[in-house]
Amino acid sequence: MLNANLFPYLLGLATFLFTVGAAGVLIRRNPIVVFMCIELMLNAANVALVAYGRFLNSQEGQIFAFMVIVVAAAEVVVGLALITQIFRLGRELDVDDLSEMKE
Amino acid sequence: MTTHIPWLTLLIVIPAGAAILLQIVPRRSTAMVKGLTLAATAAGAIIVGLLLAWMPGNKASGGPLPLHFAETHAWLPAINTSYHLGIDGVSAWLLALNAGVFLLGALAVSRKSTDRLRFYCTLLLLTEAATTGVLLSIDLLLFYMFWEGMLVPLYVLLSNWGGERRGPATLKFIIYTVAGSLLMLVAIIYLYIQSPAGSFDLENILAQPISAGAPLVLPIIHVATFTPKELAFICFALAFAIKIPIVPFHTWLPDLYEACPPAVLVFFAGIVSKLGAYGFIRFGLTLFPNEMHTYRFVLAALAVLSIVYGALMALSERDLKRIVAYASISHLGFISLGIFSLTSNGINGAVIQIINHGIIISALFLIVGFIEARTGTRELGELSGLERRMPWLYFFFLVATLAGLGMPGMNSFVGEFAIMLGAFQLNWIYAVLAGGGVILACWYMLRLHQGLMHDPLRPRAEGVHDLHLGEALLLVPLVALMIFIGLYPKPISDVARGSVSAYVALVQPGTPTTGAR
Amino acid sequence: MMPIAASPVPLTFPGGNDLVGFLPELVLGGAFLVLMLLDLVVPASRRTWLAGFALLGVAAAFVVTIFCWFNANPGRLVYSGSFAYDRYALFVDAILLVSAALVLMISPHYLNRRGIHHGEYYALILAATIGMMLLAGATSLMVIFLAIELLSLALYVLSGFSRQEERSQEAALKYLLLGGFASGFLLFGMALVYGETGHTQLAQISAAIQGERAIDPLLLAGVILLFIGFAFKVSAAPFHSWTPDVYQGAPTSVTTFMSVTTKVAAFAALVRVFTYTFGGGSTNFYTTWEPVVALVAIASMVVGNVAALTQTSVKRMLAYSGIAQAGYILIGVAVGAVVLPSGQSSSLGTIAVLYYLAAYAVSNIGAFAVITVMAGRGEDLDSYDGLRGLAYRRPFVAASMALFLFSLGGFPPTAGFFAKFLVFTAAINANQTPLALWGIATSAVAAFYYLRVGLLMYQRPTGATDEYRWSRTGIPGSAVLVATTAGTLVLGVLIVLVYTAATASLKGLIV
Amino acid sequence: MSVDTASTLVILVLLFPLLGAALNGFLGAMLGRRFVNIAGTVSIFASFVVACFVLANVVGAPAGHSAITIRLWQWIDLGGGTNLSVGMDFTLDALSALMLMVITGVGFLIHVYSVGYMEHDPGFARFFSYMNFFIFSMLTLVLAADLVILIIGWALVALSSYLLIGFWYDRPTAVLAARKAFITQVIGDIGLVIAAFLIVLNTHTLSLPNIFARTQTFPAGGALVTGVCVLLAIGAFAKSAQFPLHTWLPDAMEGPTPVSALIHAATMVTAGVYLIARFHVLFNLAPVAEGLVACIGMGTAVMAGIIALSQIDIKRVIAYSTMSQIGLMIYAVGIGAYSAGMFHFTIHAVFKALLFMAAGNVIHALHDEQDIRLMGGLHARMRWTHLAFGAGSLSLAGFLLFSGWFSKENLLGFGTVSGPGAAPWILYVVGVGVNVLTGLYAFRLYFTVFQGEPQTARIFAVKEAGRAMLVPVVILAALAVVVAWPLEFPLPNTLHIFSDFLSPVFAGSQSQLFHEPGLGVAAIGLVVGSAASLIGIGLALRLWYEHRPDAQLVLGRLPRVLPLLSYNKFYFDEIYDRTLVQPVKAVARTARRVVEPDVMDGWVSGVGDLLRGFSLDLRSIQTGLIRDYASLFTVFAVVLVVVWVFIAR
Repeated sequence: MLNANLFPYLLGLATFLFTVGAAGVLIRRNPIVVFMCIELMLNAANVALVAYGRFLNSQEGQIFAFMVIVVAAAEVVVGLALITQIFRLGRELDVDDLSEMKE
Repeated sequence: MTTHIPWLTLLIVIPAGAAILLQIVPRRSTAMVKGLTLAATAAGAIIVGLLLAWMPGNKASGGPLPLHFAETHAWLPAINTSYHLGIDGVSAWLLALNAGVFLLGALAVSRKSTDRLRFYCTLLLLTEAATTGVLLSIDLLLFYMFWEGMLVPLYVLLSNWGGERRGPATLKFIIYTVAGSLLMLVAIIYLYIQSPAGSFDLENILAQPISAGAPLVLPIIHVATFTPKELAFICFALAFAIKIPIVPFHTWLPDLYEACPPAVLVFFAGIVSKLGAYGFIRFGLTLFPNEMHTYRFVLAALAVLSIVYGALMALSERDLKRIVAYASISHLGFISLGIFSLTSNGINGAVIQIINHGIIISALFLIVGFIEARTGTRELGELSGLERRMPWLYFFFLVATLAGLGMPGMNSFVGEFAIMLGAFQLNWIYAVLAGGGVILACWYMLRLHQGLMHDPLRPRAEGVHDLHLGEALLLVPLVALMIFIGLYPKPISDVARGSVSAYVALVQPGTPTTGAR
Repeated sequence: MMPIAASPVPLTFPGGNDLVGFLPELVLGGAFLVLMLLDLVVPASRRTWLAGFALLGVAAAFVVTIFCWFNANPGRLVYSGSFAYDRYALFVDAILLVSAALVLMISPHYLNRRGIHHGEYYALILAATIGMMLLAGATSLMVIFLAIELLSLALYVLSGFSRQEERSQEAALKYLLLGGFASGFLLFGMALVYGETGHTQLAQISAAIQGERAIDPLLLAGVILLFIGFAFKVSAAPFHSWTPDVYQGAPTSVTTFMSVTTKVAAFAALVRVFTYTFGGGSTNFYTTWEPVVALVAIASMVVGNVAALTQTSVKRMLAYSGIAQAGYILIGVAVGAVVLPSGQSSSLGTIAVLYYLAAYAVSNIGAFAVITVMAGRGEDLDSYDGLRGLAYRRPFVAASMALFLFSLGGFPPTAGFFAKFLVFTAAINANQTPLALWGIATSAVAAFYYLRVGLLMYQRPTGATDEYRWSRTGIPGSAVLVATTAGTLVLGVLIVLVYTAATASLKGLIV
Repeated sequence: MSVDTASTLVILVLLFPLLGAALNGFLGAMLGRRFVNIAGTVSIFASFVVACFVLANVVGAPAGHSAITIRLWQWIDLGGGTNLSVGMDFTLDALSALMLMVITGVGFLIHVYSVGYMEHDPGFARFFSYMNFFIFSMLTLVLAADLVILIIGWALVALSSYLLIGFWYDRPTAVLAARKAFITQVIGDIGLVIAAFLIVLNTHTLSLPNIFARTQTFPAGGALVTGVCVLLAIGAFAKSAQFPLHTWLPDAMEGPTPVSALIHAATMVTAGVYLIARFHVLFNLAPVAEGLVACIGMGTAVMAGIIALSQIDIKRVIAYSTMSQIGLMIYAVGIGAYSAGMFHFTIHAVFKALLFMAAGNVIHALHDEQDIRLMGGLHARMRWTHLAFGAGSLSLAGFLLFSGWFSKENLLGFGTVSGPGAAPWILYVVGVGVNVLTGLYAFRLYFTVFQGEPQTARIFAVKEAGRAMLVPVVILAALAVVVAWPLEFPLPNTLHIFSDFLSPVFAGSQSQLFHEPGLGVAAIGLVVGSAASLIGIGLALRLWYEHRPDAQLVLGRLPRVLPLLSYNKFYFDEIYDRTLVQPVKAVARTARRVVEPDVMDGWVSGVGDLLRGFSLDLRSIQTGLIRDYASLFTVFAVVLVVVWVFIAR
């Protein structure tokens, strides 16, 4: 049995992961890494969901988390496909390079 | 026989229907296009004529403002807005002017072949439908629909035909107008929310007065400002003032009139600018009597400013069209002054003057158009001595000029005399300043007329020929009206007087209503 | 001003009836699967058939929707309260299906000209539509998340559908990365809301909120994050940055589709979640988040309209205009359902939202359809110069385009006018006159850039060789233009039709 | 006389000239010179005949019923009371009958004269159309029984005067003169209009009989009535070329000579006298206004007389003499001697028309030469014209037993006693001085033009004018000698047919300034006045006929400034140009160059630029970089959350 007063730390962890993910998106330039950071954000949310579910004694959190995992997987599929396609077009993998359209 | 047929709806439907019908007329057969357009406008004119004839016999609806031939159908019951049409002594004459100028516009176009004639006629008819709707609507929302919807065909019209600077001028006009009318929209919604009747219908709103509400207090400095109702009034006033236009909201007008082809100006200058004045009478006086009364001196001062400022600009401009445009601003100042005097004299005069100005300005723009078409220039400095070459044009132009400068015996004298009398009742200083405007008017009109017609003939005007019969026929009715109204203005005032006194009674309780006489 | 809860409905779960709950989605789903298979057998030269079939599917779904409309009164929750079977959802479904149908009609010609006519296009369109319809009906945070992701994934691919074109790819990746980033916030918000209320179903969340008086900071944070997620989807400022680039880069037909349908679906959910769930709770909770919505609304109206002033690409201009429109609709969301000082409650705001969505769908699809249909063989019809002189070569197309612009600008007698009018009325009605005034001011600005485009169309063509070569309209194209034109006018004059439908749809709205 | 006869007469008298104007205007060019000549003259003659009927009717009417007012139609009706209500009303009484006679009578002769004068001018049809139209307008003015209608007539005569001054429209000077005249008239009109406002707001009517019947609303001598009278006087001054609105008249000489004779001598310019006489009831209530009018009249008389002394354009000299004579009339009506003023108006119409037409003969004979320094010695070559001109000059100078003598001495006679204090006496002395001046300038003109040596060779080729131009001149010459004899003698209790004829009009009320002089005083005044005229003529004889050095010396001793002022017309044109015209033009220019673009349009474009700048800023934020977008997103997300969770809550 987990200790109830552990909960704040779990939530803190989730927030920390989320922040790290967001920071990564803002900093990193390689689309694949950016992608991983997004996954990190989603999973931070998962942590929160699961933790809440655990402490509220409701399954919904965990079900939700599973769904998120599935969705994340799907997103990765699409994402990687796109990235390879762009790579095929002969652009190097740098999100800052994708700024033909602006203003 | 007048009751069963929805005459007012017909007035809107006929031009709109004709516009749709035009689309199935083959583009090439210009004769049919012209014919259909003329028929539609003429039909409208005839109906208006009948209505004017029937009005004295027709029994007016009860309520604060007596309406004739009223029609009411549910439109969007959920928010209490209805398709409610009706006319009174004032709008009846504006309708007449409206039908007249559009008929004239149709004639004017069918004289010379405009390019893309069918498109042009379609837009002309749509504009007529919209302006007619503005004059007929009693329901505020319906009124706004037409008021703003009018801009759609006008925009296309103005952006398609005219001088090379028409694009920016059109945009300026539309943006200016839209800014004003959107404010009016907010005010309309406010009235709808505030009115105990919870309705957009003017009659219902007037039935139960709207409380002015407590003055709004500025947050930090705690200064009491306007009441919400006053703010609503200001919104309305802005919308109308921009449309008229009253100085300093006028700058769209000269640019637009300069870029606008004369055939369009005939009905644009003829009716559109009058709608602002009409709005002040129909909605300003009825919805905001107290506010109008409170701010009458300010408004009248602005009107006088337009009179004098427009005159000065007309005096210093060199481009014929711009001169006429500023002259028009000055004249519209007179109309506004009459309304803001809040006296029976002033408002009656304003109504008469609205019609006169429609006639005069159309004639002047036609004449300027003829001259430009012949000499290929609009520079006052490049022309002179045309009287020798075109005596008939000279005659028509002379009459129009005299009418334009308020010559006693001509139509505009009637209106300006009554208006100045009203202004004098408000405060003598306004009448005196307006008198100064008259002197300036006579100065710039003579400068225009003599500059073109007199002095030795310039080589540029050597080859010009006098008016064709068709061109003359456009001017004859206008000139005839200028003289006739000057000699016998009674018919106009007889129809308008009753309604006007009703309005005055709203604005200045205690004044004897003279409608009964 | 006291937010009102929608009339609670007795929840019964006789499992069989649940399928009826999303019959339209099922029909469309079936069509989607068959389409995937058909794509394998239909020869490349006959891909237009796929469009036809997809259209059939949509039509069928539409018929089913109509049928459900009469059946779904009063509405009820299905699938253990995670999905709503009510007229509100069906109303939105109808808008979505019509939009999808219109887009499907104009797509084949365009795709052919652009040489990107692949079968999966139609499948993806249907998939996205399904996701949107689900979003419209979703009453559980999970379903909302799933629906959003479903439609987003489809749209990511569609945006990058022109594989050889860098712009398209760039748009897709931008959309994907930023979309994922946003859904991160959305999800975290959901997690917090779930955590603080203990439920993922809106009805129970609403009930939980109603209980408590003081506002839980984490819950509030969650709600705001949730709203931010939605704001991204409806491309409301300041979360709009992706919109212009994606709209510009994506193939025009796709832009047409997503510019309208995403907004419609997202707003449908936004209303359900905020106006009726969070708004359905305690007064002070509504009054706490309402300013956020109002703020974002004002930001969108200002940013969208002002930024559009100086654009030179039609697609970007329309993108910014879309941002502005989102702002106007958000006004409606902010004042969605209120209790007046007089005591009686008014859901004028929500009606305004629904009306606005319908009007926006018609006009915006129309405007984009013109660009899609007119697009030549070479590059997209994107720059303003491409429109110069259109009125002389294609008078009717130009006229309809002008009409759409007028509608987007909010001029009567078009749909756009009444949309704005209702929104402003709702705002003033809810004693939020400043919101209306912001709307007014920005609308005046908007008139400028819409009409400027109009002026270009009415400029005399120079006859120069570099003049843009518009393609022929084609029958489906003209049909779409006629339909949208008619719709714009009808919604502008005979408002009573849509207005009553919208009102009716709110009667049985449940969360 | 019955209403029906009255209306018939009014309609007819107005209709004929209008018909003539329309015919000549629209068809004249087509139908040719002969037709135009006939139509132009006959129409006026016809209305002259009608005028005679009117006169007969008025004279024949039983005492007390000589005045009648008829309404042709209701012009406008805004409800009565302070709200405008005006009828197309006309009145027939002794005054209007007199005016009718003079206008149509003299008018007819001048039309006949014009047939000859314009025989070589291509614009003859236009000319006769305008002339007939003028007669119509003038008749409207004098018949009007409603202030608004009177204003209409008032403005219509201004219009026809404008048209005729600018008749030769390709002469820039003529065009400018026309504009100047018209604008001055409009200034006067504004005066009338505002007077009308004051009247209608106080008496609740604009119909003249009713106004005069309701004078109780005007407290006698009060500010209100004084204001009304001053405003009316402004109108009168503009029309009658009195100081300070006099500068247009000399320029008006740009028009053809018959025009000067008819409009700017005989009829229109004297309308001011008529107006004040017509409104005598009000003026009698406002002594202050009356005094003002009298002073300005006399002042103008002197000023114009001085200017006339040094002008070199034959027509301008006569024009200034007109101004001076009208000054005397205005003075007369100012001091309440209405019938005396009207009498001088009548006689003046005759001899001034005569002078102008005779001068016209000269100008015509010299092919449009108007500079008197280039004339001289014409008496031998233009005998008839010379005799006529002489008769006219004698009449003008008020030589014993010439018509002018009767009217002018009669007029000055009242000056001997009218009014309280010393002011009247000063005015009287000045009036006598005007007599001297009149003699001087009248005969300076006569001697320089007709006597002495021809100044150019052209003179020797001169021929007498043709019959059409001569007959009217001779007729008028005869009249100028004898017309006054049977009408009035400038001594009380003698012959007073004229004033008796007008007495019903003026009997109603009397000015406080007015006193009937006793026989003795009148006699002395008569002697003094006649002597003054003789002195003037004598001086002129010595100066410009005998060219005596002593007289030259007399003039030489005068301060140098006097001839300078006289020659430059007291610099009024320059002053007005500097103080009125140029400033207005400058303001207008500033409005166009500065106010319109920078102020009126400035704020509009200002808003536009502001938005444009903002828009560009927003675009610059849109960098196209995913990471920037994400950062924006994050920043705002954090701000929202933080603000709401930690502050707003």
